[in-house]
Amino acid sequence: MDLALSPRYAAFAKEVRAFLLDHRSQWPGPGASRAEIIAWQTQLITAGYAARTIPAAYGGHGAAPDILESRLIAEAFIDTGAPGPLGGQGVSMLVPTLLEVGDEAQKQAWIGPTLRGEILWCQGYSEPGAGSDLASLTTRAYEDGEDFVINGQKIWTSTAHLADMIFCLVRTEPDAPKHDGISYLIFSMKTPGIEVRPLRTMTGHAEFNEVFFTDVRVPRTQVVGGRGAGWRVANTTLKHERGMLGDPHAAEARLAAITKLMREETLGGARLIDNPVLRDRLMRLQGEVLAMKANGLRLLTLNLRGESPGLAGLIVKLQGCELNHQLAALAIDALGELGILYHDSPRLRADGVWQQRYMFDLGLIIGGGTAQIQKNIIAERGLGLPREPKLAAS
Amino acid sequence: MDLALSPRYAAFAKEVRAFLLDHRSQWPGPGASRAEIIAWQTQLITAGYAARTIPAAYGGHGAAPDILESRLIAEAFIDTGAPGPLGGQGVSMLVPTLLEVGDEAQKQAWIGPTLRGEILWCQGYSEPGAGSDLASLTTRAYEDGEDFVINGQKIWTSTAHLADMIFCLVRTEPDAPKHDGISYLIFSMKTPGIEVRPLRTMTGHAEFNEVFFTDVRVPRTQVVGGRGAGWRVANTTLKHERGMLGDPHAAEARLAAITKLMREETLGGARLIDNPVLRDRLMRLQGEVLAMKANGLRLLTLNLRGESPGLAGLIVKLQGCELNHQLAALAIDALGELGILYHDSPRLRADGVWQQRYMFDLGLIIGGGTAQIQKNIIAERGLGLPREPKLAAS
Amino acid sequence: MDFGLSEDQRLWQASLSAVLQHVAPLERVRAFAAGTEPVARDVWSALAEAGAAGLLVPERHGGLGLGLLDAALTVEALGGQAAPAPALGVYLASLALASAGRESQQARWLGSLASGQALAGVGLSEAVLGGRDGAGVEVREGRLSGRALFVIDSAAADLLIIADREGGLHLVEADTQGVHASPLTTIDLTRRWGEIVLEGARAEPLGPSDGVVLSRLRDAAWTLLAADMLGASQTLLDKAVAYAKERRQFGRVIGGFQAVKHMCAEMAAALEPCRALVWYAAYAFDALPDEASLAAAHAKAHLSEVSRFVARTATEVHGGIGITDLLGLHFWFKRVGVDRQILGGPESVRDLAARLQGLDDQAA
Amino acid sequence: MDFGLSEDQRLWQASLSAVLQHVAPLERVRAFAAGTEPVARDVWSALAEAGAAGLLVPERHGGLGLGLLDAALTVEALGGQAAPAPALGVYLASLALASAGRESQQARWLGSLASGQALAGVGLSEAVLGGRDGAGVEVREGRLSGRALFVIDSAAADLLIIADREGGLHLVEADTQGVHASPLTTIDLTRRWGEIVLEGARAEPLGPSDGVVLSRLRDAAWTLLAADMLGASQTLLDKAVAYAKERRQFGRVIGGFQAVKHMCAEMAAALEPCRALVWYAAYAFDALPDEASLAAAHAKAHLSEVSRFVARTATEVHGGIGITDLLGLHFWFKRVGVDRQILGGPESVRDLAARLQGLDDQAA
Repeated sequence: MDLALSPRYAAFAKEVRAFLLDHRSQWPGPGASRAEIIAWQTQLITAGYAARTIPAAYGGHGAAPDILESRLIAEAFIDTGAPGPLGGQGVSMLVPTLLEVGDEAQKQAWIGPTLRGEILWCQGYSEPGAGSDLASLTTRAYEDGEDFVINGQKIWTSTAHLADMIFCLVRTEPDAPKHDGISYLIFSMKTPGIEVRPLRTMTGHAEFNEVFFTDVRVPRTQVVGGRGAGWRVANTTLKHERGMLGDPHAAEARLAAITKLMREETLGGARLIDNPVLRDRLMRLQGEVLAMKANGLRLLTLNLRGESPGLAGLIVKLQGCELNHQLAALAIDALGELGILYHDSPRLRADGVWQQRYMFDLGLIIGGGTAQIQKNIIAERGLGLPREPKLAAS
Repeated sequence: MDLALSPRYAAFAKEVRAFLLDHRSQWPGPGASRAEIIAWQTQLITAGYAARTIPAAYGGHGAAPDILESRLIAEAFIDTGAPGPLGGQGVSMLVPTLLEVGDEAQKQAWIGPTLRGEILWCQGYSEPGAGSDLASLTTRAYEDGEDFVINGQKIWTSTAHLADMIFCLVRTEPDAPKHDGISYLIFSMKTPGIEVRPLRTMTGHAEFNEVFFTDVRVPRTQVVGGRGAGWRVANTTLKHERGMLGDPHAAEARLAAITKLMREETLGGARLIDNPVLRDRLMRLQGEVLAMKANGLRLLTLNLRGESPGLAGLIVKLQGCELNHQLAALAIDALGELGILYHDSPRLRADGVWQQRYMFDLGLIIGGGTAQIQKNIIAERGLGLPREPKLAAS
Repeated sequence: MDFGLSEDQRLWQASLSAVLQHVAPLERVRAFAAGTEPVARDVWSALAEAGAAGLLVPERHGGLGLGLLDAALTVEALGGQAAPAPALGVYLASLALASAGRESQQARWLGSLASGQALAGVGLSEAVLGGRDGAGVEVREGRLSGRALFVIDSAAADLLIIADREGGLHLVEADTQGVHASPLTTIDLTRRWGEIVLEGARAEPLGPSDGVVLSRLRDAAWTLLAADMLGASQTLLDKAVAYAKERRQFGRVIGGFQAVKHMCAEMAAALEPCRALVWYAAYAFDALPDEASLAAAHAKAHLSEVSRFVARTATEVHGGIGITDLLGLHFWFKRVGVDRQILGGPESVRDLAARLQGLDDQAA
Repeated sequence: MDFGLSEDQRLWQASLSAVLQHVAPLERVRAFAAGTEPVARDVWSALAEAGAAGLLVPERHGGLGLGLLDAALTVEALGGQAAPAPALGVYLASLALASAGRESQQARWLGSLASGQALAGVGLSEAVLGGRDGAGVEVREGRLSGRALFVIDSAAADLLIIADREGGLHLVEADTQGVHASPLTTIDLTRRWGEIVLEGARAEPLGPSDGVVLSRLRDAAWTLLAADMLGASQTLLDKAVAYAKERRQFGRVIGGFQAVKHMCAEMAAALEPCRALVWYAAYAFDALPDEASLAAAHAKAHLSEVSRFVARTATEVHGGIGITDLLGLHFWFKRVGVDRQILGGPESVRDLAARLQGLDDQAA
């Protein structure tokens, strides 16, 4: 066990930091134009700090995969405060999927522009009647000449109002068993017949959308991974999504922010941190953050060694989301009456971010596999307990 | 809403207290003989403070049922410290069962001596393979002439080593559906072929026993409620048992004892009560105790009014047992290192009662319907959610 | 000995429920939350007509002269409907005036509070919890100066009951010179909270300045906030159970999954004793003076904990739809979120509960 | 950058596990718990032969000169087996002697600790937590007087490491005049704790009396207690999962009921990050001096909370049989119960963690 970096990696980490700091003038700020964002992303790809391991032929940097390099790059962005490489569902979910199961024409057409930020994507998976039970989706696509014609509704499509394109699960074989009748389609959000309605949540913001399809025509060539293979294709990408939630860096940053808040705010003349009951909760959460951070280091090492992460990986989403939620809860409780202010209220602290997170995090606990589904996964895959039993026909 | 007593009941309460205090010289102490205990119990029955509503013909006092009178009697025993009327599974479970489904000869033979304490009973329900799923019990009784011949094993028979008699569930119809093949038998613990083995638990004490039956012969007339009707008969009594656990008086007494402990004990010169984190836990539990106490008053009133207790009754076992366990946990934590001492250790506080309760209460959470079974009951009977589904044959 | 609601109280609950379903359905709640009305006059008028406004006003002043339990049942119903109604301010002001007001003060205000025409704001926060952001009110020569935060129902108030830093209470007319009110917007848009700036505003003292009236108002406020949480939590549980019976996934209603069943059972098990606790606190306020403050504190703190658990769990039972605006579940979620913090989160209130019993370190 | 066990460490775990299964099966644990042996000589000899006794003793004194992580892995295995072994005392004494002992002290003791011949008791309780029942040790003219409670592994100790009230450490030979040892019996009968009465007993100071050695020993003890809880909790979880796969009720294995599945999943989710936390604390002890105390405190406090949850839940999964002596599950239940309280329950340790970061009120 050794948390120190070897000289080669230490030099690499230094090099990334230096590059980012040297190019500070090109960092796109909050109001940056799309052109500026694309320019910065293109720079990052060239330097190898974005799309690092994606083949150059498809617009990536083409380096060999190296998990530790990737981690050092990510840390350099966090430490320097440089705007990170473009994320989003196109980069994180569609690109890996195309690399794995797309045909050559699809790879050529979509990966490069997606990586550079020229095309923004949204994901059309969930439906009002198909959440945890995604395979029961009912958005239909019937064949008509060279096209599929799509009718139905998607929900939780977070960037639908901004996206150029969508990757979408539709039922093309209504008579097949439910997992076999699904296809994975990609098409433009400008196709006639698509309506996007913002879906407002309890935070007061529309973080998601509903997307309605009425006779939307999509060429049959736009299927990825083969007709009827959509369930398998989607599971390739869902795997990627589950790894994204529960980053211990975020929890560490929250903990630091709450500690600062509790040192600075007072009630009745006493600092909040001097309230022993609140301080004990802070310490308890610090212990959990430290545990998740150490677990993250362990996972990184398992990855580096090519060993299976096992339970240490399966529990990250459940524990990480809950921890973030508990951190927000402590911040609200420490703020006391101020912890309920919201919107543009006078005396609002930290722009209401804790109130917003407390609510939004509940969505994260539910989304991407509810806590109950996560527990099923841990029990079945991690502990080998029986799968949910088949029910008798009733 | 009025917690005051009407003049009639206030007078009654006073009368009970006066009787108990006037007879202080006859209270059986810790080392009392069985004869003294029976004498006191007989006095109580005569006065109407034990077996109050059981017909005089069967050895009871024969008063009309009055829930508030019963409550006032119970409180008078607690307040005066007088030794309570005999409890145990004979009085609390067998007697109500016989009254409901026993035949006249059985009532005449068993109720009176049981009430007076002349016969002690134990309960033979659970088996190693039949706990939550009690109906799957396998202790067999086959017919042989005028007798049943019993073979099998019971567990959790708490007073088996002291009991004169047992009421016991056995399978008399092995081919009937599992709920229909059971009979409720009563017989002497001195019958040849019965072996009682103490069952030691984590507390270090043998609070329970295992009982083994080898060719135990019991006359067929000893069936209560009809052959094959044992499941229905047993459910009559289980109903009584579930009401017994989770008494808020016990929780109140525990809370007071912990508060006293925390005021008296010190660590590093400071009183434990001055530790704000422990004090906050104490206050939190005080709130829960108060809620359960108020819920108890509500239940009493619902009973008095003849209304259905509904959820307020269904949740008592789950919440009450958990609350008691949490109270013990706080006591242990407040004691710190002293909270792990046990057995006859020097420096042991309160005879180790908190350590013992912390462990024993876990048994109560599990026993008499595990917490999981309780939640099923609350969800199904209280909230109308679906019953556990039938499984497909696998 | 009877610890349950009277026939009158049950009838009152039923008629209140009918009124609320008619006058404050979810669409009305939504409209109020989305708009800028300082008060939902229509809702309060309907409630006042039914008798809700004058519950705590003595009969000789045109009210019903009932007890805090009746007010708690009413607030419970309001919480259950997430109704926009300025009941807390009216009830607390009625109590303050009835118990500590001079005859002239009572004559001036109680009748119009009972009829629903007058509304009241009540500011106790700094006196109960301590001040922040320089807030707190001082008395100089009978005039008030300073700042009161989180004043209950201040948005459309005609009179204000304000506690000073020493615990004395004051009656201030809202349109008096030197009184400036501005809104504090919270997550819960079904009710309005405000900040009152006082600049030498004319005020009348309300009762002696020994803190007794303040304690009574605090106890009543804690109990009523607990009642609001009780009603809102019961609705959250009811909605979760109803949804679990209806929503299908994997070929069955989700209420058939043991995990969902147990989430519902845990909510019910935690919430059901809360009903009796709120009753007890309200009853104690009027009938058991020695226990009243402690019971109120525990009702407030315990309901805060249970409601947070219920709000979160009910949302989880709903899955994704629970966090959207579509079903409006969040109105109740936020309602209990605000009730929890106003006049002290559970940690603060439990600390006060310990002090009430002499269990704090100072009492060593 | 590598945060995982080395090949050597994995081999060590495997051989340790083999030794323990052979020398300390459940029957041996039962026999030790039921009897009055001060120490299970057979168990410790076998472990010493495998190299466990000298893990922290420098090579020049006949040990292996390894780090706290190796000791933590060993203690984890002992906890996993509920093994009766006086490892904590030996490891803490080895650390104290190796880091702060004079050459002569090292020469006298380290070799026999490493060979398993000598055993050590360590008393830090009053210096870390404060005293009670008049306990606490004073130094006068180089001699110790007073009383140390909850001395680790004192029952068969040859040497004692005792902290005085000021935080200085002392080496006392157990058979010196003025040293009286008596047992303190805890719920956990697989290990022995004691009370040492000192009446002007001759002692040698161990390192400077500035509290630095005490802090190091405390950090090591917290980490090793956390490792013991990790091992014991993992066994509790494993046993619960195995039982859930085997026990049938209502015609199916109980592990098929979602409630039971989720109880197991919750245990695993809580426990799995604890493994990395214990590794981190042990690694930090040797490699990250700035983080060591905080990591040790959190390992101790967090494992205490998680272990209580796991112990309770694993017992519940077992149903009634879990509370009996039949399966012996209670040995692990009690083991974590004791580890939790020794040298500070989680509340105390978190309070110290806050102080370590200057977050206490004194630092305002």
